[in-house]
Amino acid sequence: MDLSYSPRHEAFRAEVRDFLERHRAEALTALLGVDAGTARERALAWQRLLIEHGYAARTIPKEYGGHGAAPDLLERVILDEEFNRAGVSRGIGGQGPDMLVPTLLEHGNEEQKRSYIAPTIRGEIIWCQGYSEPGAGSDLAAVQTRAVEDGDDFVVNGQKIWTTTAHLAHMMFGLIRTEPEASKHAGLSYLLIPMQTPGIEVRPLGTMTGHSEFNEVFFTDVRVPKRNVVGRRGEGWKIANTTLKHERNLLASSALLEGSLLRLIDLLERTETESGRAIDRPGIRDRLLRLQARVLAMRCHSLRMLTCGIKGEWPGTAGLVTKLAGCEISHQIAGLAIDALAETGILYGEGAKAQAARTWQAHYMFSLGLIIGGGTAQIQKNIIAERGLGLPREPRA
Amino acid sequence: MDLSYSPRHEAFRAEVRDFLERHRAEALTALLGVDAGTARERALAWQRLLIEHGYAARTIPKEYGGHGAAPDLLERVILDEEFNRAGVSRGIGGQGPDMLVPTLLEHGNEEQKRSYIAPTIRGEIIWCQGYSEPGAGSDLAAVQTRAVEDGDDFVVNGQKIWTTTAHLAHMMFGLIRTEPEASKHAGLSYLLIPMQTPGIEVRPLGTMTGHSEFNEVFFTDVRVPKRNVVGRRGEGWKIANTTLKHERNLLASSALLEGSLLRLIDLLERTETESGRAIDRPGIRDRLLRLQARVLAMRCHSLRMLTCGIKGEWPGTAGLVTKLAGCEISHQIAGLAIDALAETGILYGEGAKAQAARTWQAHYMFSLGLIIGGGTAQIQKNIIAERGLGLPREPRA
Amino acid sequence: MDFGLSEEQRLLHESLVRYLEAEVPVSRVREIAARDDGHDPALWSKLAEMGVLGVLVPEAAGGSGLGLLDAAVAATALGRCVAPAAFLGTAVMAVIALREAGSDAQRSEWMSRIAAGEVRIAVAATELFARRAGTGFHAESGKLSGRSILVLDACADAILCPTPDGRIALVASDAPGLGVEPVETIDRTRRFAEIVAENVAPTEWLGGGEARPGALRRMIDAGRVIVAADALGASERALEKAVAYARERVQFGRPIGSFQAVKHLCAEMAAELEPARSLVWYAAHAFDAIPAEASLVAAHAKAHLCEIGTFIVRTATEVHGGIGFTDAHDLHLWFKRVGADRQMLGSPDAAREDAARQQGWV
Amino acid sequence: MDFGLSEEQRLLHESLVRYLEAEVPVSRVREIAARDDGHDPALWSKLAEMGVLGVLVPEAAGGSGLGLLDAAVAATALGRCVAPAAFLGTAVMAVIALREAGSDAQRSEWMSRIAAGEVRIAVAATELFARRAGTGFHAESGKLSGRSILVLDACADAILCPTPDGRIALVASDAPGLGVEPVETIDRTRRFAEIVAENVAPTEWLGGGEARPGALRRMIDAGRVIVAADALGASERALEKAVAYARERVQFGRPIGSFQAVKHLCAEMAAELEPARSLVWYAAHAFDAIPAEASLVAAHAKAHLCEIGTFIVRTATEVHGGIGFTDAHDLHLWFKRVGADRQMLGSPDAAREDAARQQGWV
Repeated sequence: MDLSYSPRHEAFRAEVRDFLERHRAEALTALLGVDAGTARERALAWQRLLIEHGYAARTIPKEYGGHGAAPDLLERVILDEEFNRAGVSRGIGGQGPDMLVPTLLEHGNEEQKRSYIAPTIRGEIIWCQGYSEPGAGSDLAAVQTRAVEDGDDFVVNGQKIWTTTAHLAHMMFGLIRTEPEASKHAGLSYLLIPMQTPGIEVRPLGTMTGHSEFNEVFFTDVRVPKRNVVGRRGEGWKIANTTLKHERNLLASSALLEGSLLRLIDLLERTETESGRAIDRPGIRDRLLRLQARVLAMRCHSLRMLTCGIKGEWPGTAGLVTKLAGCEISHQIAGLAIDALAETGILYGEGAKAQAARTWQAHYMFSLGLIIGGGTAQIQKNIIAERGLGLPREPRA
Repeated sequence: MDLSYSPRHEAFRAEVRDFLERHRAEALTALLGVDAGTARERALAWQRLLIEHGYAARTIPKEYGGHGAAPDLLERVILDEEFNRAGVSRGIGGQGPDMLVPTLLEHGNEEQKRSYIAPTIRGEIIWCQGYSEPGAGSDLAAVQTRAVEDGDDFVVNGQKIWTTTAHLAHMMFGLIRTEPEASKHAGLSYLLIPMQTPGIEVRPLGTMTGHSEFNEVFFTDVRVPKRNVVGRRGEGWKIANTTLKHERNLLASSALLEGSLLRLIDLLERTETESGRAIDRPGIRDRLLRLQARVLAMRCHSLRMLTCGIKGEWPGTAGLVTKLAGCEISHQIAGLAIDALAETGILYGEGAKAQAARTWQAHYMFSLGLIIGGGTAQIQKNIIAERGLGLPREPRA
Repeated sequence: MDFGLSEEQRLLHESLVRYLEAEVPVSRVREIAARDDGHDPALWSKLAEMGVLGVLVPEAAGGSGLGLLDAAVAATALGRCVAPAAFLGTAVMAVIALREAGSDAQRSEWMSRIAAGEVRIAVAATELFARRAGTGFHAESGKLSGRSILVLDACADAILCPTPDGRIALVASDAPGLGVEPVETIDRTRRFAEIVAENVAPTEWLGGGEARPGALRRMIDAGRVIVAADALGASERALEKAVAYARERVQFGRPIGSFQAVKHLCAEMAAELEPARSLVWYAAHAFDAIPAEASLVAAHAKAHLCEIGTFIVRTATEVHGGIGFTDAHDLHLWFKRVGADRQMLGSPDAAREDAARQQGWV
Repeated sequence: MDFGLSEEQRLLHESLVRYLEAEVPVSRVREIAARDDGHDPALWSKLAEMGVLGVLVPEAAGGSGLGLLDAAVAATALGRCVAPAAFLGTAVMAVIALREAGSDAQRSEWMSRIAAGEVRIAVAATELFARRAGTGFHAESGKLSGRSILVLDACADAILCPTPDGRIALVASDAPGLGVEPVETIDRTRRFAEIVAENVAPTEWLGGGEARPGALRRMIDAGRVIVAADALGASERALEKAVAYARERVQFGRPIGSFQAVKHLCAEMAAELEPARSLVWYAAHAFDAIPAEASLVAAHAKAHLCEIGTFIVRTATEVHGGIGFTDAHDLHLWFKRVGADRQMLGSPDAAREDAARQQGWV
């Protein structure tokens, strides 16, 4: 265990601080998804600057447009700390940079890596994920969207759901049934699909939050070149699981938990009635303390997992629990904030007065969505028990 | 909803009070199991007196030695209240009066009813339950103890476990495989076995509490008359489930929960350090309040279930949840008491100083045993989901 | 003598649910909820006609003269059907306040109007639980001033405004000096507002404006039981929906309800729900029949039902998987109904603290 | 720079576990636990020889000169094997107290004896968390009087007795005026006692008897991390036993571990355990390297590990079904080990209240 900062790291911190100071003007403050909207040009410029300095895509090889640095735990911590302290965006994240890029690095062919990685980390290609279908949720391998061969192309028909950013995306990485004769799991391929192809229709999907964070995507005779298969045909299930591994960690980032906890503490210290601050209420404070311990544990756990990743060690069961534990904590943090706001915790209007409650209610609902999405809590428990603890699979019906 | 006391009930209460006053001298104070030990003669006398007045075996038909009264919710509540207030024993309970007798009333033939019910409710025949085996726990229908026909007898070989009071019992009601050709569930019979029969060996079974609350019972060529089968041969599974239904309610009595809660409150109000009483500690108090609501709910629920029973109404899912909910609450009550005692909560010696902790630690462990015994929490959930909510059974492996 | 619902109470529940399911299905609930006032005159008239609005009103004043358990049965049905009806404020809290603090004339006039469905009354009770700086009411020379930041069952004809010392004003919504600003919450099936009063002349000071803290206590106890009953009904329906979905949704070649993971979630919901149902019945009965226990049991019922209700609507959503998170699927209406119940008339924490105070533990 | 155990730490854990499993299996643990003093000289010597007792003792005094993370690694191994060894009091709390408050001579003398396994030291710290009427120590003219009702790692040669104002006495167990009465607890793998001192002359007043509240704080922080590590080891083994049993036990024609009900219980245990393990490592590291966070993290680690440990040993017992409740099956030794850890050096409630105080929340 060594969390001390060597002179090299102190120098790196100074360099980062200096950078943030010098670029205060062009720095973006919001954490950016791909949907930067009207500020897109500014976001792309900021992202280019970050990559150039190695503050984004730091460990992506140079030949694919990254900074090519060796993985280093403390550098990552320093970047998190300094950017958070300055309130400055870490750049463009999301399904392209965080999920597709690692998958391509592991399974893509050279042409695919060269074509897609650089523009993706620069934010120029926006990706969406085409996995779930109405009939293929927990049972993801049951996808029915199918591709039929026609010359050098596949012709795709079917429907995907829960497709974040599909309305903005240039490309989809999807799980498509290309081998109808093969068994359920062996019949799928991992296909890269240009979203501008004729026959693709994107419809926003409203959720309980009142917003449309997701879409449905419909395919009618959509032609996709066969060279857009990642890995081999029929290997889609294995490759999709690589992506899902990255998604599970993404969905339960301990940095996000820490941020939520700090906002929660701030709320509890500020929310006041005549009988005192919310944090003075014994039941509320005890719940806060329990959550504080859990968030602290998740922060430590994330450092441990990052270390494993950097050293190339298989973390075993410990590597499989992040999503289950983290999403639950996130939901509970929001639930406590709402309780602390008491009667006013239910406000959900647009006005400034409702802002705290609205933010926490949205968080409360969306975090429940995250408990379900990316593999429900029940699926996570199956994975932990079977892949982690080696418990036997259920006999097939 | 009518919980008011009619003049008839007020008269009944006065009569009970008068009885308790008059019989103060011979009244027993502890709640009696069958193992009244050296005080056995006194206990039997007290039980006869209670039956005579209809304060025990109140609703058992007269022809089988009971009081023959119609079921009445408030009479039962009055008896509970007045006996509790006087600190006087309700008489002899346990597996004979509380589980076998209702089973015989439902499934026994006239001869069995006449032979067994009266001496059982009088405490003269002590019973033990022979269901579980080392290989048949959750999967109770997997019992292997088998009976082979020989003339008018069965010859029994095998082993039972978790047999409370087997060392004291005159009789066992057991689940025995009598039809080796039949399917798993159809091969069992419900057999009444005299414990003095040669070939029966009883060994005490030590548990984590440090005591031996249970036994193992071994059968070697034990001869049991065929007329001792209750119901028909091969109906054992159905009949045993009748008994289990009674056991599930017995294991999670709300009166016991209420008693535990009162002792817990007393403890929290009395346990004091320089920084205040245990009940002044916010985390402790909040847990107490949550448990108080749960115990109150279980008390109400038990009144509701009693009413259903008296009216002969099928309570649906509501009738299946008592054991699951009640045993968990009981365990949590003990856990809170131990936490309130803080460092001294771990004492488990014989001295007076350790008494509070010892009692609660034993309660803590034994209640975990009850969560497991009589159908684990997982089996209870299967029952609630399948029999109560109508969810489909798992496909057989 | 028995513990449970009477035949009449079962019929009331059944007929109310039958009416609501037929005439106010979720599609209609959504329409009504989308209106500014969230009010449906037809539904309201029907509730009057069925005796629901006058359930607590004496027969002499045109009501049914029934007890809080009957009101709780109605509330369970309304919660079950996420009905957009301001039952709590008008038919329960206002009636109890009138009964406990009103003059004979006030009782007779207002109660008969309530039973007839001619008036809706909101309640500005939030400041009784958590008074924030600059909120709460005070009276001066018979005029009311102050502010309440979350009025229940708003969009009404009048608002019941208690002062902290226990005086109760009934203020017309259009009274000069009164500002009413609707606020949106997660639960669109009910209406809330923020109000500001500056020297407003109330329509009535109940009982001539004498301080009646005991009447407020009764009003809150009754309100808490009814909120608990609403959460009970909503939770019960959410569980049923989860069970139905689990039986029908197929994954891995079989209904998801045949997997223990899902099955046991459903069992856990049921194991929480049924004893809690018994508690609600008892709390309602105690309000009328066992005064010594009424306040404590009401606080516990409120806290406990909202805790287990939160667990149930969350778990029911999990059983539904992604579809339960969509707007198109209706489940979230129940999720939000319970979410609002949880915070109304004292959050679970506040209700438990109240229970502790009543027992001398703080 | 990395987060995790070094190769040396893994080896320490591995070799300690290998030794304990081979030489002190549960049958042997039961024998030692049945003795009056619960002490095994051979085990103790081996721990000295392996450098475990001197893990925190400077090399100059014959120790290994390592940090609290190394001690925590050892404690995890000891908890894992429910080892009957008074590691906490002697090798951790006494050493930290000596390091923080002892004179040079005291440090060198006592630490070398500790590292060599020549002395065992109990700790009378209960009164620092919950002082009951008539308990606690005070000093007068260099003599110690008072009472402590739950001394940790008793049956030792000497007892460390702090006064509330922060003076620390080291008292020989056979000192005139000292009464030591062993007390039985649920956990027979460790020893506890009640002691009464009347004008006892301590063997040492650490640092000449100056008040050193900071030293006590450090001693408690270290103790809490070590108790958390013990609970981690015990929980980890309980989970492994549950998993092994679930793979092997057949009911309904298949291993119970193939049923989701059992499988998910195991997954829930693992999901609680692994992040908690990371927390213990961090808390131990922070004790040596991040002083600003050490006390808060120690309190959280103690409370959290004992909460999740309680959940795990209870759930592991459930997975075992009836057999886990028997004495003959060993699982309850782990159940009770965690049960004792939970209450030592501040129950989870007390540790959380401490965490609240440190952050200015109470």
